[in-house]
Amino acid sequence: MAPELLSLYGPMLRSRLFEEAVAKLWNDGLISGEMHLGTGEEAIIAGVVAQLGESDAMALDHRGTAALLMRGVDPVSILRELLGYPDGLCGGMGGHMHLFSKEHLAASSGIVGAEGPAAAGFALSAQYLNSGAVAVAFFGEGAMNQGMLMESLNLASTWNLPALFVCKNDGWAITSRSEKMTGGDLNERARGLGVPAVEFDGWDVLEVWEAACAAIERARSGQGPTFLHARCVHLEGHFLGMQLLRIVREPLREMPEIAIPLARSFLRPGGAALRERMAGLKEVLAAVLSSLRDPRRDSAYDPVQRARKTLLADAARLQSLEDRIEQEISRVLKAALEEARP
Amino acid sequence: MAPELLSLYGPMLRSRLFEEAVAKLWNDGLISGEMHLGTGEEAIIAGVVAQLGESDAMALDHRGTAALLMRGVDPVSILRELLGYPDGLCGGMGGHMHLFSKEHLAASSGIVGAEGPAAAGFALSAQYLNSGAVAVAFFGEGAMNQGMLMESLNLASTWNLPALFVCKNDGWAITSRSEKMTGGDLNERARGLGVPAVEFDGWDVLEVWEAACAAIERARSGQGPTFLHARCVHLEGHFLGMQLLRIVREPLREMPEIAIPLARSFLRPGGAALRERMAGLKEVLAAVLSSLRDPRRDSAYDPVQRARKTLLADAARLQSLEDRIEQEISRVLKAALEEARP
Amino acid sequence: MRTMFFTQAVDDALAQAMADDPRFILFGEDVPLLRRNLLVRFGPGRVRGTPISESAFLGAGVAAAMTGLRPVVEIYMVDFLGVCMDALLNHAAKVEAFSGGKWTAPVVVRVPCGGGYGDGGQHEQSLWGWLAHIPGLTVLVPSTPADAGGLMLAALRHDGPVVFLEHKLLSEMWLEFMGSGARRTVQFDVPAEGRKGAVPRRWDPVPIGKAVLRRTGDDVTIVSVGVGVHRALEAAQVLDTEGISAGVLDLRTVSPLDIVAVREAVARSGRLLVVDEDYEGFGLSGELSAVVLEAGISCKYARVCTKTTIPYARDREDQVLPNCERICAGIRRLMQ
Amino acid sequence: MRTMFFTQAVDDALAQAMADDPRFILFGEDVPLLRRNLLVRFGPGRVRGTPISESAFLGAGVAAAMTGLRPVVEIYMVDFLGVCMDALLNHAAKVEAFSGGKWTAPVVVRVPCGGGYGDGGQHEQSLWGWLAHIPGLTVLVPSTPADAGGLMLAALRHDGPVVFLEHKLLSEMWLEFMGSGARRTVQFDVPAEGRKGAVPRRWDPVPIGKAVLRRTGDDVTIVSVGVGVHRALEAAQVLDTEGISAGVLDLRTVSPLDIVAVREAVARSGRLLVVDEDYEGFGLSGELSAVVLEAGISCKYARVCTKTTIPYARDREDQVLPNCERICAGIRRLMQ
Ligand SMILES: Cc1ncc(C[n+]2csc(CCOP(=O)(O)OP(=O)(O)O)c2C)c(N)n1
Ligand SMILES: Cc1ncc(C[n+]2csc(CCOP(=O)(O)OP(=O)(O)O)c2C)c(N)n1
Ligand SMILES: [Mg+2]
Ligand SMILES: [Mg+2]
Repeated sequence: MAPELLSLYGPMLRSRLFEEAVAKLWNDGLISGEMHLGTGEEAIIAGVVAQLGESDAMALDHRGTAALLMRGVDPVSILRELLGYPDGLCGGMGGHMHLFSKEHLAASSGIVGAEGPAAAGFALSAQYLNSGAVAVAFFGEGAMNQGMLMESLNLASTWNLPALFVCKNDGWAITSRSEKMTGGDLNERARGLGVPAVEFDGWDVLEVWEAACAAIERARSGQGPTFLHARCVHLEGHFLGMQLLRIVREPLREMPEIAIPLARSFLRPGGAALRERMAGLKEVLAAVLSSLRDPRRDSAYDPVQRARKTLLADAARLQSLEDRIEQEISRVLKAALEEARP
Repeated sequence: MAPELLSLYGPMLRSRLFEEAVAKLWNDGLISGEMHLGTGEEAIIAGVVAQLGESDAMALDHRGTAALLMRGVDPVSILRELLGYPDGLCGGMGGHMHLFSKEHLAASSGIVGAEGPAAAGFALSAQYLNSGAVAVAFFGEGAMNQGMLMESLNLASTWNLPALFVCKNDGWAITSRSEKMTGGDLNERARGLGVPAVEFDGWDVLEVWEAACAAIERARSGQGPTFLHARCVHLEGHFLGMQLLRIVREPLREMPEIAIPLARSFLRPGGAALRERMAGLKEVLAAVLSSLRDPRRDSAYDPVQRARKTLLADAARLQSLEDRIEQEISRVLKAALEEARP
Repeated sequence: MRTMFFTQAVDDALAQAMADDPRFILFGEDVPLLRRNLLVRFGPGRVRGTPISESAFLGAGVAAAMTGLRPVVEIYMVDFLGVCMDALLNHAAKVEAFSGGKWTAPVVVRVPCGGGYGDGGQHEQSLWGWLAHIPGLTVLVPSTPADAGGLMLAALRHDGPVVFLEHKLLSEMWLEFMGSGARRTVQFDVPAEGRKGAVPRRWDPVPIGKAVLRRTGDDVTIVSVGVGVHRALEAAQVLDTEGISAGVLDLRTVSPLDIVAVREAVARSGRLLVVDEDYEGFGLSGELSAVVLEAGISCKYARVCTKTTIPYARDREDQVLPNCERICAGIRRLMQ
Repeated sequence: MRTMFFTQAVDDALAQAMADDPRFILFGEDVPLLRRNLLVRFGPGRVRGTPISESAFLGAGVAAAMTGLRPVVEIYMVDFLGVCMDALLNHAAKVEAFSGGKWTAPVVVRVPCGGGYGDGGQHEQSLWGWLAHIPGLTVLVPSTPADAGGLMLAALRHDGPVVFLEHKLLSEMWLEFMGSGARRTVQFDVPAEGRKGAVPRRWDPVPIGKAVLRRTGDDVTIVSVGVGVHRALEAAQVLDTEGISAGVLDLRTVSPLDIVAVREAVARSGRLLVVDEDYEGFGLSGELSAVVLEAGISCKYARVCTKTTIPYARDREDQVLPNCERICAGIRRLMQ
């Protein structure tokens, strides 16, 4: 039976606020390197992770923060890891894309598709040690074109492993529209690898919960892996500072920097005929335009806003939860920043 | 329109006799390393290769000899390559699994699945250079679990490449039954990668020809790749000297060598409970038994025998063709061996 | 003389070659957007996006190179070659040998490498020595915009597979993309001469396999590539004030090595210090010592390399990657 | 004392460990048939076949090792690691560092390597130096049955990823499988002491990172691994008749190197000859020279390695792989 919406809303909001704090620290230059937020996919993570227990394992991609938080990893230690402190989750050795918590059986990888083999291995341990546990892989739809992920679906199927392959389909792989780069249908692909597929809206946390519940039940009872295909929208685009989103958000500032060399190159002698050049230009513009048209700011696709709308029916309870979470996150932020770097 | 059966029988018989000569040389110790024959898959190769022209390219696996022969590569130079002579096809540098002929745009690889990327690249050249040419990949059903091959189907689909992916499904990958190692259905898998799939009997050369004709037509006219899925039986098993086949053929000589250590290990203290041990034993026996039951000696699955049966209707014509081919192969053998190693 | 940024120079040389010869095509993940200036000039037929399928499209690049095209294949980071090494190890590098010298695969693999901007150990490796271990691969690591453009042109004309490594710390483009993300709040230790510099009006190839002496010096020869060259120059200047005269040899090509230049310089100075951002063991630093010893040259030797997985924390990263202090300390020890 | 063949010894040590500890499991392509003697003793749960999906099952082995199992993953040949290097390069080798030392991946990758039986250049590589370049990987290359079993046991007990390389020319099993195919008509130059030898009644681990001096000698130190050790011993005997006294150091472990043993031996003899079946450049032979030079030991140095893609033709293969004559010639030059 599905839990109360509020109990799933809490972790989502908590993750959202946490990641917004991360974004701020990143923008302030306190966090280095790339930063891929999971804002927009919280419902997918929450709907699955809420059902995981002690011996269940997770293989995470470059957006692993939400899953770690929801699984119970100490938020201060995550933040201090991102800040590069020696007492961070990984002693400052891992960082954003390489977050590991042995205690929670959670491992990240910045290599697209590597979640597949990892989840298969975790599931093998569960199967062999007969723990009734499951392993979950979280990855994007772009990763479904990476051979090792496809291989892993097949391996999980032939070994009948207790694994969930959760595809968070936001339609984008950095600047590429995944539909242009993907032949056939991903559900059919999963089935062609021997893994049953279920597709659903990833912005509706209860829908996610239901789908995950059935898949976890299947896995725990020895019936093998499931491919969970969830649509979602990444509110912050691929990563922070992403040029395509900057153009959309600050066209006047960003456009000239791009447009001038583009125009110059377009006009440069030597090269293709005009038709070809126009086709190239169209491709660039299409990417910018589809970023513009992207439903990123439509709150219907924001899992946190969406759940909140329903929960407004009991505004008082909602308020008290939100207050509590906000306070927690600001405490976390303070704790992470306050103690001087050891 | 399909050609006369006799014109396809010729190349098949020629290849068969050539490979039988190779087997003899290998058994005599004149050819080193592993030796994977293509005996039993001649109809698949013939039905496709008969329709290839000058700018068409082939990506071959560890059984590339038949395709090279049928494509017109000098048989003496192939034999001298296998013998390791400096004037062999590749100067003695490549050998059985690494046969290359630039002139015929034919490249082999001993890496399972590597035919996929190779065919995609050849097809890209064809597409870009606008030659109307096609690229063909030949590989086994076991290779369909290798990530790079699956990736290549998807790439060919998204780039709409003029490629044929020809899967020669003999049901075996060395000592493993591929059905046990493969989840789902390969045709569905190909479709899930955006490539239409056609399945047919690979021992019937006319059936192969028809399927290939449609696929080649599709490719040449810019309609993209096709997955051709052909069932076949490898008459000599995985490679020459293969233990499973030796057991089947000479059980009295081979069984003791295997059975004694097996029994000893089965009885050894320490290890699994009897039930588990029995399950292990069953698995070993199943492999041996399914080798025994393998339809290898049923001539219905032998494409050469099969075509011959039909052709017997005009025995005189058949005889003269066979005589001619036999003479050619014995000339080839003589020429390859006669001139002293330079 | 024009001046250009590092990646701008590479793209400019590439554009020159593409304008001259229609066989050059370009593909990789996000290439249409990342190389949009080439896309709008040469069209979508020649500048293509790919799925996240490195094994398929790198392998396809090798095969396309065997059949008349001259592909430039982009891989996002050298670290990701792990998923598709087969295409380099067993195919690109071996076609020529396997075919008895009759067939080659003139593919250029263009790939960012290197650290110093806090992206963590799976995203900042160098791996040039690792690649150079494989016979049949040419491995280029330019350290200035002029060399970057010139070596790209040489790579494009080379009749075999070339891995062209672009250090992210030198690349205005990659550093913005993966490091700063347009933030003004972060700073990296970017070598100015590496980032931007004078380039010729029209590109000529910089010869493959030729090192260049960036600084003469009698007491010790520092040999390096990429960002390491600039760290070495910085160290040489510091040491100058201590009366130590250090020469800096920029290999530019890791494979094939300019053995003659290395031996000559070391024979003269009698001291060799290798600065290598790639991993220390079984790589470039060892190879250089072998090359010197094989010639019967006796010298004092030390190396400043990356010994472990690269830490994420910026301060520790700066200690693990070769830096000016470690180089100076190494040389002072050699001088004792 | 029992005597055993090389692979028999490895399997025997493995069986001992499996009987003692249920966490050891075994998988790879065709493993049920190839390790049938283990299958019928330990059952199909612990001895599993896999699809031809090296990336998936090697990666799975790494992850399973992180969650309580001790997997032994078999890859058919070291050459095929090209398709799945990511699992070693970016995962197995880095888990410990990334987790701040809190998590390790004790997986053993068991993989045949090496040439000398005419299987061609994509099937006879050694690549131990290539693997050793990656910090975090342990690389073992035994040269005798006793070491093979003992090192396998050490690998199984090691708390991190280990690549265990089994030279096909020493392996009775692989040589039959890939080389002779049960033919009596072919012969290979198989070192007798490597193929079969005395082994202990019960296996004890042979320590990782400890070389062993196979032969003492004053004039020159030959350092090698695997089949190279036997070639070196053969050469040492030949040289003996010429009055040259050559010692032979068998590294057994390529990474971590037994630096102390190497330095000690070379400091004494003043001459180092490396015999390495792996590729010459940017590998073991270079690393050994660096290790010696770093210690300030001056020596004469030469190497006999594989310089190019390995030819298929048996006679040319025997020239390209290190052989007795090349070693002798190298040493004679060093003695001048
Ligand atoms: C093997 C590999 N190739 C390329 C990359 C670079 N890269 C990082 S994220 C990404 C896009 C992933 O898209 P998707 O799987 O849809 O996940 P999303 O970012 O949309 O959540 C790419 C190409 C990588 N990290 N690893
Ligand atoms: C990447 C890789 N993994 C494993 C092997 C070893 N190997 C050679 S042939 C083969 C079986 C191939 O089976 P299939 O694709 O069905 O082709 P078949 O031999 O049946 O024609 C295997 C596993 C290899 N050559 N390359
Ligand atoms: Mg996506
Ligand atoms: Mg098969």
